[in-house]
Amino acid sequence: MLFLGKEIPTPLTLASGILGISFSSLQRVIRDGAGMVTTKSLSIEPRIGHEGPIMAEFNGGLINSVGLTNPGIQDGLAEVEKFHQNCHGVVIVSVFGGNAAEFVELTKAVNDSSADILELNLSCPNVEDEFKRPFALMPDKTTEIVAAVAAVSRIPILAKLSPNSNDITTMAKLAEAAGAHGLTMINTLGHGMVIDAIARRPVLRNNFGGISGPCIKPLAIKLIHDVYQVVKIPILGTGGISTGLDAIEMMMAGASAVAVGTAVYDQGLNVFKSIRAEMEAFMETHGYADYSDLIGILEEN
Amino acid sequence: MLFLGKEIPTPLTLASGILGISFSSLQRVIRDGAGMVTTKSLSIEPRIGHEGPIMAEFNGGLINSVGLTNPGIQDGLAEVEKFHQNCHGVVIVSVFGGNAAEFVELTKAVNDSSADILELNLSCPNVEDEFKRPFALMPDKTTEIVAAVAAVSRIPILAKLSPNSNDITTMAKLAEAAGAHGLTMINTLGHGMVIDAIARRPVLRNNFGGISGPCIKPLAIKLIHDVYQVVKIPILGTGGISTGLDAIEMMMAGASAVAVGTAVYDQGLNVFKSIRAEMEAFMETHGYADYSDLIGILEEN
Amino acid sequence: MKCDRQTLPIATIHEENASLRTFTFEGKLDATPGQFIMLTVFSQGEKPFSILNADKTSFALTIKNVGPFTDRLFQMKSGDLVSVRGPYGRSFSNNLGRVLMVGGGFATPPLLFLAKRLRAAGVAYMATINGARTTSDLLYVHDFDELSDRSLIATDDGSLGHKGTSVDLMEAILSEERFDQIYISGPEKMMLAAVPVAKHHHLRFEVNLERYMKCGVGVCGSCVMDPLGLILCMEGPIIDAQTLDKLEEFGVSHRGKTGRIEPI
Amino acid sequence: MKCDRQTLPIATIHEENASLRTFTFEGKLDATPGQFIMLTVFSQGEKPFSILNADKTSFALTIKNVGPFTDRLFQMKSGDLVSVRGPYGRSFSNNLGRVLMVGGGFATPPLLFLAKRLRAAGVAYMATINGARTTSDLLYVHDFDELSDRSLIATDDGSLGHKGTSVDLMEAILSEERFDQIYISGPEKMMLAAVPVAKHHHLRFEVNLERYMKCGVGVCGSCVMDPLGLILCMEGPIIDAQTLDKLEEFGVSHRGKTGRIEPI
Ligand SMILES: Cc1cc2nc3c(=O)[nH]c(=O)nc-3n(C[C@H](O)[C@H](O)[C@H](O)COP(=O)(O)OP(=O)(O)OC[C@H]3O[C@@H](n4cnc5c(N)ncnc54)[C@H](O)[C@@H]3O)c2cc1C
Ligand SMILES: Cc1cc2nc3c(=O)[nH]c(=O)nc-3n(C[C@H](O)[C@H](O)[C@H](O)COP(=O)(O)OP(=O)(O)OC[C@H]3O[C@@H](n4cnc5c(N)ncnc54)[C@H](O)[C@@H]3O)c2cc1C
Ligand SMILES: Cc1cc2nc3c(=O)[nH]c(=O)nc-3n(C[C@H](O)[C@H](O)[C@H](O)COP(=O)(O)O)c2cc1C
Ligand SMILES: Cc1cc2nc3c(=O)[nH]c(=O)nc-3n(C[C@H](O)[C@H](O)[C@H](O)COP(=O)(O)O)c2cc1C
Ligand code: FES
Ligand code: FES
Repeated sequence: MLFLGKEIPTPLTLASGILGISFSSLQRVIRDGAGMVTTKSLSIEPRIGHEGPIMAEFNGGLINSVGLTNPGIQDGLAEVEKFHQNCHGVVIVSVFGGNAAEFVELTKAVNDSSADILELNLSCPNVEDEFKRPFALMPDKTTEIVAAVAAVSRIPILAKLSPNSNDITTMAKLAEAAGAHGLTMINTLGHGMVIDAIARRPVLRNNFGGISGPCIKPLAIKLIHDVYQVVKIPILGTGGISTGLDAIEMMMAGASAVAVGTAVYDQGLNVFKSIRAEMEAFMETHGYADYSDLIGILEEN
Repeated sequence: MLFLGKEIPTPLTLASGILGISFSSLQRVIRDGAGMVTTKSLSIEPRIGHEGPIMAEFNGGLINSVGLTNPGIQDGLAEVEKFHQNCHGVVIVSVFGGNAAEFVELTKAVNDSSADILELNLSCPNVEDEFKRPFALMPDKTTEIVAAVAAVSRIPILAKLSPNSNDITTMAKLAEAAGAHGLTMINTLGHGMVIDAIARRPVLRNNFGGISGPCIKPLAIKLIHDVYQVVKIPILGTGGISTGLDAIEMMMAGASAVAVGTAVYDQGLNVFKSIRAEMEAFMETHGYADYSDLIGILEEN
Repeated sequence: MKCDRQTLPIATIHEENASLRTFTFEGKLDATPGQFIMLTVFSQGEKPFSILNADKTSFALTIKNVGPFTDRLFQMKSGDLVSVRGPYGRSFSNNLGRVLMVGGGFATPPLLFLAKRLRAAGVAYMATINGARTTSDLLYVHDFDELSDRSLIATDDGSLGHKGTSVDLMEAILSEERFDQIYISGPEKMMLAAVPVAKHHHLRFEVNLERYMKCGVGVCGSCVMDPLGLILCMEGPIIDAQTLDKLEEFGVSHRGKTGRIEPI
Repeated sequence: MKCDRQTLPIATIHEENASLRTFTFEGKLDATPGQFIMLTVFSQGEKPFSILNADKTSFALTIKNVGPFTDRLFQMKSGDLVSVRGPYGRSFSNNLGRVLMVGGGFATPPLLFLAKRLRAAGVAYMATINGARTTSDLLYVHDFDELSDRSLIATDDGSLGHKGTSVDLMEAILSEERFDQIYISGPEKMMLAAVPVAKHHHLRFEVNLERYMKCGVGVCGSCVMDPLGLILCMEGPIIDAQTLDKLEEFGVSHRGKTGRIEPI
């Protein structure tokens, strides 16, 4: 099938932030069955991110406050070059800037690389102390950044949206109007807090973090369903996918491809092989010829 | 311990909407170990609510779109009278009106009953088609309704808040300023959608519903923690509690009492006995003398 | 996973009479007699139905067309998709002594299911009474006949068997024969008449109750019965004599769609 | 539940030398030698540490004060609460033939753990080499001595045992004796020197690698090693000879706190 003009063997994608720092792990995810991989969000300068614990488990998912640890755009793009030396998978480079000018600078760097698709992380909830509210909650910022990037980018742009927006359909329409070629949704929900009752303290060093995993799937599906009705650009669906059926459901709700994050934590890299096989089995059993036949076919009751 | 001036043997409470239609099931919940029970939200006229399926399960919780099925305030309060004929538990009567005038009418009816505490459901996400956005998302409506009710109510008032508000601390402060004696938080999150991939349809007849259960606990705890910092009135914490430790954590985050909903679905009425015992065991093991010693003792890292 | 659903096509539809049809499905339902499922007709609603039959590969329901949901269902053809969750609730006890079944109207599906299971398990003696208004309303006449040691029929109009009610026949048979257990499933008024008869003979018995059910899993409260706070969807629909004694609502009142108490 | 945490007080603190302390905890850790845990000091951070010892009721870690986290830990007293999750990672193999352990500096905890387990399991012959810069840096001298059939010591300054490195002693012992398996745990430079020696003698061996670890459960990517994309926290820290051969980063580079590649 095609996603943003790229031929991919399966709509299954690695979400940003999971093992997405080195070319070698990205290649491994492709070998394990994914059609596309997303890098960790890259900023202009390297970032250490938050102190650990950066993740805490609860019944239904994870909270994380990685805080955008990354080696910086230059080193990150060097990994993308190494990736492409002997691997044909599609690489989505996720970038994060503190303002529109930084996003433009990042985009220019990506232009000079072999990256296939550019993802704008407008929605990280883990750097609010530093950067205030995520851009994806602010209509004017979303428009400004997407438009500025669209003016310079030589590759397709995905705008990554937040479930914490009160009105994600408006944000989606603004991103589309500003020139985004697709949307990635959703980023983590929250904040959530997991407490250690014995120590009387939050488990995370940063006290709270974004919520991901199976528990956010019904929310992701509802939001994708809503956004699918109002935009024409494709959606990269993410949020709680851990089985082939989850992926199929998300595509029926309107996603053109699907990205997996937290399930890697639950099931290891093997999850790509198993989800891909389950998706293929569903297609076979229920007589769908092509993944594109699934997109948005959900009918409301 | 005391909650809004009522002596209760345990802070454990039945949340609104779970078995809360008949005096007999409310009495049973008290016998099974709860200190307080909340009725289903009552409206002026009886309501059929939505067609089934009204509930769908997913990995981490439930979505529901009951749609405020209830026998109306008159019949509902008759159940409260029957309840008090031979049972000493504290009854929180939840009410739902379409505007401030209806809330006032409901409050007057409650004044003439043996209800102990009044809960204002400002946050039901399942009647948006009928009543538009929940009041708990609208600062002016929240203030208007709480103030109007506070002017007439003869019993303490709890305002029930929504996690879908972008700024729940502001809503909490407004409710407090308008005269609420306490806050109940959180109502269900969302909307969420659960899909039947074979039928290509949402499972719920109403297509989507509010999300409850273990998956919303980290969100509830974070929001309670935030609100606890900015209000002086007590919080009835609810959202994903299914063990004694969950309840303890929520109290440490700032709740003065805790209400249980979805866990009744998972574990049956027995859940009150087990959570109560687990809470008591924790208190014993860790040397807390009184439940009030737990409230808000969480320290950030 | 209490709400684990199966979405599957209707396999066959058998017309029992003008208003009753038996729907079969190819799917596994690990059910015992007396239990029920929640059936979804997409874009319409979801309703409870007793299980007529369930084995490793298929199950069946007999349904009466009484309103919008059942009407929509009666418009469906084999191959159309519906969704089923369950089984839910408690089932009849498994008495392998001398048992009597008393059924009325279209509440007999769980009794036929029970008769099959008890026969297969080697019940000592089984008599069945099947009552309805008229012959065309009688369900499973042939099946009860085949399975029972003695099978009796009553019709209000006398068009088949005894002219009168199944409770008449129940009184008659109890004065003739000894039983260890009675299983009763019929309209509430009929069961209300049958219960004193069973008590009079000091016999163990169980009834199959119906209340408005919306969730089927003990959450919504619509099926609760006073003053026990009995949650019928989980703790019924099969109720024993001791419990029934304390259910003051039996034969008197039930809760409607809004949860309001209404006389029966 | 990969992140299942235990919050518990420090039971005892034993000062091994000026910069190394052994912390014990009363808690259960179902661990095997070579595995590690993630240790949280509240309001400070979380860091990986090898398990020195673990039985049904207690476990221990030996920790060197090298920076802010360990410094804060060294200010804590017994009774102070910390939190531990794990065990994580793969452990050493369980060879009960003739085994040689080669340890350097404060990377010896997993070797002592292994020595105890192999001895208890009836290892045929076990020789251990323990090296450090100077006598006061040597860990567990007495324990290795007790457990081993032959125990050797090397110090850079010659203050105890052989003057030189544990790799010198390794070369020497391999020319004298026959072994089935070598276990190596020390600074990466030391292991880099030891590996060709083991290869030269065509011996099976395993090394204990360290990389920056933040999640410990295969998510954050900080511990990944090129070009295999090996996730050291899950697929290591114990690595066998075949895998090590393909890890071009061994002895060359590692990723720092930002994920940036840095020379070792
Ligand atoms: C445990 C149980 C087992 C049942 N088994 C069978 C069965 O085997 N065959 C069969 O034909 N019917 C059975 N019923 C009744 C069946 O659920 C109703 O006939 C059906 O719901 C009618 O829906 P409707 O929309 O067609 O009619 P409506 O017009 O909605 O209602 C007609 C009548 O059906 C009953 N009813 C409607 N909705 C419900 C509900 N949610 N729960 C309970 N009763 C309801 C009420 O008495 C109502 O007056 C059973 C009910 C219960 C509770
Ligand atoms: C699998 C494994 C097992 C380990 N076992 C032990 C042990 O048994 N005893 C012991 O004293 N130390 C052990 N370490 C090293 C220990 O994690 C570091 O000494 C500790 O993290 C230092 O933290 P700091 O804040 O005190 O020092 P910092 O100033 O933060 O760092 C000092 C040095 O410690 C190392 N380091 C810091 N953070 C990490 C990290 N997150 N992951 C890996 N290395 C880090 C780096 O080399 C760094 O240069 C182990 C490391 C790993 C990966
Ligand atoms: C540990 C972790 C790190 C993440 N880092 C990033 C990131 O750097 N950039 C980003 O856009 N999203 C990041 N995310 C969000 C995921 O890409 C994804 O949108 C979200 O987790 C929902 O999907 P999931 O439920 O499959 O995990 C991160 C998520 C997790 C769990
Ligand atoms: C089936 C169901 C019905 C509910 N009905 C109501 C209601 O009528 N009024 C109300 O204020 N909250 C209602 N709620 C919300 C609960 O009271 C509670 O706030 C929420 O479910 C979070 O708690 P939990 O995770 O323990 O279920 C309902 C929840 C469920 C699951
Ligand atoms: S049908 Fe909902 S509680 Fe029984
Ligand atoms: S430490 Fe995070 S992947 Fe290994």
